[in-house]
This record gives sequence, structure tokens and C-alpha cells, in this order.
Amino acid sequence: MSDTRYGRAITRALNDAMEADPSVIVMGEDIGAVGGPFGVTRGLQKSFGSERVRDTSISEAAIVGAAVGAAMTGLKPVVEIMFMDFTTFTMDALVNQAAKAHFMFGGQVSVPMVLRTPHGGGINAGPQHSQCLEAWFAHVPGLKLVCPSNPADAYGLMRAAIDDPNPVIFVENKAMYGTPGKLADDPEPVEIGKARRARAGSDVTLVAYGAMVAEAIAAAEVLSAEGVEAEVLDLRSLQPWDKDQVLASLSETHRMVIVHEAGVEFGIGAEIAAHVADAGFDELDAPVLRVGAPHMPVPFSRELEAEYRPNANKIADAVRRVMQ
Amino acid sequence: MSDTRYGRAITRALNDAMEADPSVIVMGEDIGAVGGPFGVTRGLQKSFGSERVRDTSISEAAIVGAAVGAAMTGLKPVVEIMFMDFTTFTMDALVNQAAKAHFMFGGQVSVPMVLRTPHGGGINAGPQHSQCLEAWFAHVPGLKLVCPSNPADAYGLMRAAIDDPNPVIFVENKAMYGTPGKLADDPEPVEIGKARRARAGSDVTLVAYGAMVAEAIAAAEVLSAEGVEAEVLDLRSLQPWDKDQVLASLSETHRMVIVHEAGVEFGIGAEIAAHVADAGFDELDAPVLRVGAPHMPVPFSRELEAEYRPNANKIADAVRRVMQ
Amino acid sequence: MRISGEVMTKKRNDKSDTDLLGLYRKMRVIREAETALSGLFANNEIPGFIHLSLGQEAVAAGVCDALRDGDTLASNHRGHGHALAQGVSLDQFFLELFGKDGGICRGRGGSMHIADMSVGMLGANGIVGGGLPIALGSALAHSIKKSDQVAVVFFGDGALGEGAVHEVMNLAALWNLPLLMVCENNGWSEFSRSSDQIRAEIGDLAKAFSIPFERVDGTKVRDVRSMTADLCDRLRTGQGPAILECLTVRWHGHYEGDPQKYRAEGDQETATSTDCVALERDSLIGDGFDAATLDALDAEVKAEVEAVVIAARNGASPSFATALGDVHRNTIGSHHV
Amino acid sequence: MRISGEVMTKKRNDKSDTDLLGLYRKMRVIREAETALSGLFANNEIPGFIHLSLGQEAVAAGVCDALRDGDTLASNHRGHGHALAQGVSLDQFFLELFGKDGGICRGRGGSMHIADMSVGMLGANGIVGGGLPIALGSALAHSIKKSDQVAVVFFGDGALGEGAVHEVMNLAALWNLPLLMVCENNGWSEFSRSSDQIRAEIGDLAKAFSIPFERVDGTKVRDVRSMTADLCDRLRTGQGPAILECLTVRWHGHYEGDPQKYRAEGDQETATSTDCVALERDSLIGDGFDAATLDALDAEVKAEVEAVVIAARNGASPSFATALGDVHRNTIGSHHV
Ligand SMILES: Cc1ncc(C[n+]2csc(CCOP(=O)(O)OP(=O)(O)O)c2C)c(N)n1
Ligand SMILES: Cc1ncc(C[n+]2csc(CCOP(=O)(O)OP(=O)(O)O)c2C)c(N)n1
Ligand SMILES: [Mg+2]
Ligand SMILES: [Mg+2]
Repeated sequence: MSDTRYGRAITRALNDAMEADPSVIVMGEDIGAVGGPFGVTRGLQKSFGSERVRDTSISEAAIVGAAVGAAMTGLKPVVEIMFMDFTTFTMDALVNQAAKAHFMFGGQVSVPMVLRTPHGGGINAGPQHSQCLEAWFAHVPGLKLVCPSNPADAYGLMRAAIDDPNPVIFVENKAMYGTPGKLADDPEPVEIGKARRARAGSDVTLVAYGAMVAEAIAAAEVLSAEGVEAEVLDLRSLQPWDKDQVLASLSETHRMVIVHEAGVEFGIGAEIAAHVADAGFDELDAPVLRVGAPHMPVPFSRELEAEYRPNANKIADAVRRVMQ
Repeated sequence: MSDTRYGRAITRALNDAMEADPSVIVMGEDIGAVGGPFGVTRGLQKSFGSERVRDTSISEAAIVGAAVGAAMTGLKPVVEIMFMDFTTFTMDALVNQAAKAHFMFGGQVSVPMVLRTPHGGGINAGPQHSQCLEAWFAHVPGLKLVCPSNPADAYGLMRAAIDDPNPVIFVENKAMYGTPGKLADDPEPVEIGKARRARAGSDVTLVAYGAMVAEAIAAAEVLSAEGVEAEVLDLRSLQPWDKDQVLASLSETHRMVIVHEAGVEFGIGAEIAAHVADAGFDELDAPVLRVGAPHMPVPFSRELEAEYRPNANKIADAVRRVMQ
Repeated sequence: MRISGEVMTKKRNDKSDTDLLGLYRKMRVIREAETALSGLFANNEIPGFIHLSLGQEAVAAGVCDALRDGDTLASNHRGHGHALAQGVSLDQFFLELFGKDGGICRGRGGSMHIADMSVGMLGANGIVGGGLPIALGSALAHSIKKSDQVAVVFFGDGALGEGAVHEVMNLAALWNLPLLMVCENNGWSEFSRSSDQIRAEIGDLAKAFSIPFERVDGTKVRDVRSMTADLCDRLRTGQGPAILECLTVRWHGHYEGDPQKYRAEGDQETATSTDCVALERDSLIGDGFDAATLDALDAEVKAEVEAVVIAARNGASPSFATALGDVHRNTIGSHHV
Repeated sequence: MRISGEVMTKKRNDKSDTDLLGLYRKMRVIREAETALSGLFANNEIPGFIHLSLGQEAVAAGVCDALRDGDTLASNHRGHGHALAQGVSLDQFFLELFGKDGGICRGRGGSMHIADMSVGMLGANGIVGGGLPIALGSALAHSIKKSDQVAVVFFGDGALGEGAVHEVMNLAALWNLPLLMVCENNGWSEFSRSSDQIRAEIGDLAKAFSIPFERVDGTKVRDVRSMTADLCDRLRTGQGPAILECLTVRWHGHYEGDPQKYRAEGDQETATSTDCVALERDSLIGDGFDAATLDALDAEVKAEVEAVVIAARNGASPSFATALGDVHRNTIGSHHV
């Protein structure tokens, strides 16, 4: 066990994967010498050279498209898109090419690539540098989608994403890069598709991912003092997501609140709530609530952004509603 | 009243809007002399000239971005994107520019533009020419989103979309262009955000839009013979959508099935089901079901595509499940 | 890595007799296959829509004939010729177009998505310009693996409207990749003259990016072939990318069924008056091949296509359950092509 | 239509005294404002991140000074200078950077999203290359309305990596639009030399698209101004788009706080040794302006900025409820800017 941080754990995963497999390459804007604006690829170019740790022009569409072609030709590219907001340029490559190639070509080929990108607010980066757009990717058959909430999972999910023969969108939370945590000396991959019970509880199930896991736990601590024990599930994977564990928890608690930083409307939580309203209907003792951002662009100013983002207070309030 | 078709009703709406307002222009690939591959803009260039009915290069990103700038400078552009699958190229212009400008610039400016595009299968156009991607746009604050199910609504929603000061995504169904229907001699706009009761019924509410409205009605007829009366709501608008009417119907029927051609997972129906599982929870007597496409790319072959698409049979089956 | 495998004809750079006949045969196969498809489509036997490359056969045949095993190829919506010339088997090709389980994509892709990893064919593409970034990445893989393989991409003159195409030119040049970009300039972008859509000549763009550029008469299959071979020789020795423009003619509509009202009086007649297959046949006669040999070859190809069509028409339909289970590649198993 | 309104200084094409002082004043305002911002940012008073254009003031001032009321402008992430030179009020500018309700965007946008429709400023942009399609559309609107207005867009040398930029060049040329594309070539694309990212010279691209191209020394404000004026004269008479490349220097890091370890020894010193504001001051002295006049102007600008900063710092915070109610423009009401 050693101390690490969310961002450094990803760096280490990239490093270990590149060491283990010469077909792993890393590409992106300014990811080489500088290691990207958030420093996640820092040191890699020094270790693995500028062929395998490759700086690109500001050409998101071509870079992600190139990753598709490189993956089809035997490499395992990991592409950094500097802010998730810029994945707008990569939709064709991801959706029409990467996601469909395996199916559309009759299973002949796979596209083992990873797209890493940070989402989320908290640093007043404004409306074009703070979005959480993961719901788009969850809707696209052929893509996998993960979002770690802590350094150990960040490491383990990255190793699993690189090992996966399918295209994986790896969503990082930019406000969490400095978040500390422990990492095993010889850390293992984390299976894609499995949730993690972050806190045990019997009265209500909180389903969260990314930065909201910590907020959900904080809310649970507050609620505990009020006599309500919340179970917190960290989804970790969003596509596929762990329906079994979510339903199993519901069948213990009979109440559910779903939390994410992304907008509530047509967000990830909608699918989870909808699934629960079908497969879990008989277990439900209260409305399924969702806590997330309101339907508005991410505002810039400190006050506006603080009020915009979901947090432990809003989660606790939602739980109080379902406990009534 | 006169006879028309889905596609021709849109043509007429474009024509009438261009006649009424010289700031309305139409742009797209091959939309001029030929009227686009589906003929929706046929005749417009003859009437309004090649300045206002403007053929473009194959440059979806720049065209939609140009619509944003043109809208900011006083025009009302209507852009055709030939297949919804190609909106992948327009995401930056739509999401980072059009959707946010009004909010992000403090309310100074609006972006009165319409993006028209056909979604859906039924013509064996294969995985890159058949997708229903509307859930992406519903998730983006600042965009409006509509999808008509018949010629009269196609006309009325197009007029409303062009009149709207905000960017509107106008989703057409390519298998429906030839669908016949009536149009008033002096047809009115249809208010964005209002659903339409397409069939009255008291036992279960079917919520649908686009091509699935007709399938839902067909299912309702079959069910009627079995003694189950289904109310069919045609959403028409997906963002904003008519929560009030959906909940009002639920409070009569206490059962709901949501239907769309798009993939079920993380689709439009997820939000509706999730909202119902919250605000409508106390009215629910049965699980909320969704009928839509499975989580796979749209396959090419006739048999595969036919099995892939939702239809009246699958809807009726779902209703039978909730009636148990 | 499975990128390698059989090809329709041996690929050689010399111009021996078999080689010339093999080259001609490629064109013939495309011509017969697409002529058959035109009829089948009109007869409502082919689902979806198809874009035929009739008139353009010499580009596909000439380029692909100059490639080697292990080279990779990305194509576009008008990709039948590219696929067949690259060695996709005729029966799997037709089975796919009919939407059958035995099709090269198991009936899931159709005309716009023919791919065959066993011959390095990374896929036709329904997205204009979509093949270029893929080919760029494939060239990057060749380069990182220090192989002397090349990646080739076909695209149309209309594709220059797409920004990603320009991004690819820049990156191919910047990274000095073994990427051959073949522009099939047939003068058309769907229903419009490409000159009404694109203000730049591709040669001038190539120059701006310092990419070596050649233009050939794309109806002369030998010129296409030898120019491709020359350019690939350069690419294989690490001299960076190249752009090849092939001037060619589109005989049919943009897609089958296109009434082509936009086409000026006589334009189509002018186009079809240039027949690259007939031209090469004449050259072969001039080279001393006798007409009987060529007639026999033509007849053989025709018979083969007819037989394949009959078999494909009666192929088994794909299973939905199998398709549904194939959205992802299973995590356990090979990670590479 | 509200695109029109007050501008900071009267815009004229002649070079009268007030005009030269006005031009100089624009640079001074940018210099003082950004110098103040640099300190405020280091002091953690400015939320988010900011990209300063210190060293590049002459481009913004020179270009915008040549524009007329009703012209439109789209900018990029390094857009403070463009906004101020175009006439966004200094107090609304600072209020926005502090995230206050009185800000030009009511605190919702910040540094990368300054827009002011009253001066035709269609917005800075957090998306590299994002301004170009918008400016293209604005030029299209000018053209369709048969006005003689022009649309101008600023972008950096690194933006040539984005495909949409090339799409815009093509369409501007194809449609012969009054679009002036101003490339601020500071040699950098974030932490990299642009020459490590872009293989083409913008002048060569312009040539490929047959777009008139000029390159000026972007540290000479008068050259920038007069070249812009000349190009705009052509644009206003329907002669189509133009591209202007301004060679300039980036004094600070990519964003404030950037440690710039990637910058070679002495590179920053070389950059800051070219001071476009000081250069123009020298020119004015050479023209016969006395130092006292200029000192007074400098002091006045400095004092103004200081006063504005103090006021902005204490501005009222925006209301969340108001923001939430402003996601859409209400359907009832004006549909135009
Ligand atoms: C991104 C995208 N936009 C538009 C289309 C529709 N489309 C298909 S082919 C085509 C014209 C292509 O012209 P060109 O590249 O010259 O190829 P050609 O058809 O002449 O072979 C268009 C507009 C598409 N398939 N993809
Ligand atoms: C689409 C997109 N990709 C990447 C970025 C991150 N980014 C911001 S500025 C910049 C460099 C821009 O260089 P240039 O255009 O030359 O402008 P300069 O910063 O030199 O003024 C990058 C990569 C972005 N904002 N948008
Ligand atoms: Mg063409
Ligand atoms: Mg720069």
C-alpha cells in the first residue's frame, strides 16, 4: 500500500500498461513533455519516448479517428481529450466508427481503444470547460463507459479499460485529480460493469459515481446522526452498469436516490431510475429521486457554480423526502 | 383541409415561413435544385433563389456553426443535416455554441435556428444511416427538441420551431416522409412543449412520439379487442416535454408504457419513466415499461432490421405485462 | 494480428502476362459485379441503397493491385470496387449485399460497410471522409511497428468539404506516415458538381502541407497501378505520405435509382463514352493478347458472378440473437485483429 | 437588430491626431487591464483560468480600430484585447471577470466568453477554432442582407489543427463572403511550438483556396490597422474574404500560472523585448506628440483601470434563480439580436 492521488493513480496505470504491453500508446494535445494541463501523462514521454507518447495538433476528430484505425491495426491507443466538452468533435469517430466496427463488420475486428477525458465543475472553468456529457456515450451501443471515484478504482478501471477489446470512454473528474487515496503495491484491474458498496446501510440506497460518491457518503454520515442509515453504491461503470447490485440493494432498503454531477434531465440517473421503476417496482416503498445539476449550462461565477453543483446537503434533503 | 404527406407538409411549412419572413433561409447539402435526397426542400430554391436556399459543401460542422453566427446576426437559418447520424459532426456548434449563447452571454443574444434531420430505420440504410440520437440533444440545456408523428404536426411544429428564438432540433422520421394526412388550409403553429392525445383510453397510458405513435395506436386497437383501452399520448416535443399531460393521464390510468424507435437504454423514455417514478409514484399500479430498440447498432439486413425495430406487437406485449 | 491473408490475384510490381491479365480481371470482376447489382437493385432484391463505381473500375484495380500483403485499406460509400480489387471474396461480398448470414459482415453492414480484415480491408464507410482518420491511424500503427506496410484510403472529390480530411493531411505530413490518400475525382459530389462545393484543388492543398502529389488519368489502369507502385515504394522507405488524384467518370447516378435530373444534357453519354475496362482490353489486344483469351476471361468472370448471385440470393438469413450477442467483443479472447 | 451601438473610440480610416491617440489608448487599455488581471489572478481574486494577450495588444487594437459600426467580430480564448478594442465597456468587462451580476454576461461566462452584441462582439470562445464558423455565418448574414458590413474573426496559429477552420476557408471562398480571418501567429499552441503541430503555412492554405492573403508585423499597430482597413475596403465591395496573418509574441504563459517549463532558456526574454505598446509610444513621440501628453494618457488609463477594478471587486453577485430562468429566450419577445 502506498499513498497516491487520483491523477497519479491514472498516470501509474498508463505507465504500467505501457510497460506490460508495447502496443499501448498514448496520444493527445500537449500530453508529452508537459504531461497535459492536468499533468496526468507527466513523465510518460520520458519513459516511453515520443513515438508512443505522442503530442498531436488540435485535431480531436482526426486523433480519435486515428485511434480507431490504429486499434484495428494492432495497437491499443489511449487518447486524452483535454476537456470532455471537446468530445463534441470526436462523436463521429466514436459513435459511427469505433462503437460499431465490431458489430457492423460481423465480429471480424475489435477496437481496443480508450478515450480519457475529464468532466465536471468545481474550478470555475465555465460553460465550455465543465460539462458532464457521459449520458451521450451510455446511449451508444458498442461503447463502454466508466467513471472512477477514487485513486484505487482509477487505477484498476484504467488497466481494465486498456485491456478491454472494446472502445472504452474513461471519464475522470477534474476537481478530483488531487484527491488522495491508497493504492496496493501490485494493484489489480477492476472489472468493468461491477459496482462497489462504498458504505453499508439498510434504510435507503444512494447510487452515485465519480465526485458524487464522496458527497453521498458525507450525506450518509449526516443522515446517520438523524437515525437513517444509507447504503452508498459507487457505480464505477456506467455502461454496462451493475443492475444486479443496484436491485439487490434496493430489495434490502426499498428506497433509492440516484446522484450525479451531470444534469438530471435525460442523464445517467434517468436510466437507473427507469430500470428500477420496471424491474424493481415491487420493491419500491417510495418515489425514486434523482439529485444532479439543474437543466442549465454550467455557470462561471463562484456563487453560481457552487449553487449549480449537487452536494451532500442536496442529497440529504432528497433522502429525507424518500424517508417520509 | 387538403391531403398532404409528412414530407410535403414540412416543405410547405418551410415555404410559408420563407414567404412570411425574409430572414428565414435554408441551407444544406444538395437541398437546392434537387431538394435533398428525400425531396423535403424541393421547389424552394426555385421560389426563393439560391441565396436563401443555399447548397453547401459536405461540411456539417461549419454549416451548423454558420447557422449560429447567422442567427446571431439577424437571420433565421434552417439547416438540413441529411441523416441524423451526421449530426455527430455538428455537436460542437450545437452544444457548445448554439445551446449556450443565450445563457452564457447573459441573455444578450438568442440563436433562432432550426436543425432539421431525419432519424430512424425501416429502409435498410444500415448502422450509419438509421440512428435515433435525439436523447443526446434532450440532455443539453438550451436546445429544444421536437419530433412530429403526422403531417399536420410536422407543419405546425416546423412553423413553431422557426418562430422560436432558441435553437430547435427538428427530428423527422425518414420512413414517414410519404405518410399521408390532412392539413388545414391555413394551418397554425403547434406550441412546442405540448403533447397531443392521439387516442383516448382509461386502462393504460402509452407515451410515444414519431413513427411509434402509429404503432401505439395499432397496438391499442388490438388491445381494445382484448378489453384493454389504452390512451395514446403523442409527445411531439421532447425537450421540453409535456410532464403535466403525461402525469394527468397516468392519474387516470395508473399504468404506463413508453415507446420510441430509439434505443431503450439511456433513451428519451428513461427520463419519462424516471420522472413518473418520482412525481407520479403514488399513481402507479404497475411497473413502468419501455419499448424501444435493443442496445445494438441498427443492423442492415431486412430480417435483422425488422426484428430490431419496435412495433405494435411488442407494444401490445408490454401492455399485457403491465395489465397483469 | 490477422491483417494479411489471401488476395484475389498475386500482387507484383513487374508487368508479366499473368499480371496484366490479373489486373484486367480485377476490373472485369468489378464491372460484372456492379452490373449485376444494378439489375438486382432495380428488381428490389438488394435492401437499402447502393452507390456503384461503374466507370471508375480502373482506380480501384490499379491502386489495389500495387499493394502488398499486410498493407491496409480504408474506403468510402462507393467502395465495391475497392473491396473486390483488394480481394474480398466475391461470394461473401454478394451475400453481404443481399443481407445474408454468410456475408462478410454477417448481413449487418451491407454495401456501405464491406470490410475484410483478412485482406487488410478496414471497411467501406457511410460517412463521407470517415475513412481518412482510420487510415491515418492504421499508417501510424505501421509506423510505430516499424513495418514497411502502407495504409491507403480512397475518398471522393466531394470529401474535401469535411474538415477532418484536412486534419488528416496535416497529421500525416507532420508525422511523416506511410499514408497514401487516393482522391477519386469523378467531378460529382452527390447531385452537385464538386466544383460548386470545393474551392481548392487537392494538388494545391497537398502543396500547402508539403505532401508529394501526383495526378493520373484514372481511366488508365496501368498508369494508376504504376503511379501507386512508385508512390508506395517511397512510402515504404519512410519518406512520408503522398496524395494521388485519379481523374475518373461516374457512369451511374449517385445511388442506384437516382434520376439524375441535375445532370446536363449529354453529360452522362460523355461520361460513359470513356470505358476504362474497354480501354484496357484494347491495350491488351495491342500488346498481343488474342481476343479469344480475353473473351474467355470475360465469360468466365460473368459466369462466376452469375453463379455467386444465385447462391447469395439463396443464402441463409442472419440470426437476430447472434447479432445481439455481438455488440461487444467478449473481454476474454483475442484483443487484436 | 441591435448590432450597432457605441464604440470605445470613433472608428475612422484617416490618421488624424485623435485617431492615433485613440489607437494608442486602445493598446494601453488592454495592457493595463491585463496587467491588473495578472496580479488579481495571482491573488486568487479571479475565478477560473485566464489567457492573457500581453505582447499581442497591437493586433486587437489595429484590427478593431479599422472596423465600422455594425461590423461583427468573433474571438477566441485569448480574447480580452479583442473585446476591449471592440468597445466592450471596461467596467462590464471586469465585472464579468470577477463573476459579478453586472458583468457583460451576468457572471455566467467569464474570461473565455466575453460578448457584447451592442458592439457586434459575438463572443470570445473556449473552443479552439469555434469562432470561425460563427463568423462565417455572420458574414453570410451581412451578405444576404446586402449590407456592406464585414465579419471578422481572430484565431491563433494552433487553431489550424481544427478541421472546421478549413471548412470555413472553403465556404468563405466559395460564397465570396465578407469575412476577414485574422490569424494571430504567436508561435505557440498552448505548451507547444505551433510548428510542431501544423505543417502548412496559412498563406499557402489561403492560396489553395484562392483567398487573398496578407502578412503583417503584428507588433506594429499602424501596419495592422491600415492593412485591415485596406482588406475591409475590398470586403465591403463584395470582393470576397481575406486572410490576415499577424506575427506577434506571447509574453505570458498559455494561461496565468503556467510555469512555462517548456519554453527554451531566454525565449520569454526575447519575446518581451518586443513591446508593441512601447513601440507605438516611440512612434508617437517621433510624430511629435510630447511625452507629457502620453504620460497623462497612460496615467489616466491606469487610474481608470484601478477604479474599475475596485468597483468590480465589490460588485453584486449574480442570482441563481435569474440565471436558471435564462436558459432559453422566452418565446414571446424579440427574435433577433
Ligand atoms: C458526413 C456525411 N455527409 C453527407 C453524406 C451524404 N453523402 C454521401 S456520398 C456524398 C457525396 C460524396 O461525394 P464524393 O466524396 O466526391 O464521392 P462520390 O460519391 O463522387 O464517389 C454525400 C454528400 C454522408 N454520407 N456523410
Ligand atoms: C477544441 C479545443 N481543443 C483544445 C483546447 C485547449 N486549448 C485552448 S487554447 C489552445 C492552444 C491554442 O493555440 P492558438 O490557437 O495558437 O492560440 P494562442 O493560445 O496561441 O493564442 C488549446 C490546445 C480548446 N480550448 N478547444
Ligand atoms: Mg465525387
Ligand atoms: Mg498561438
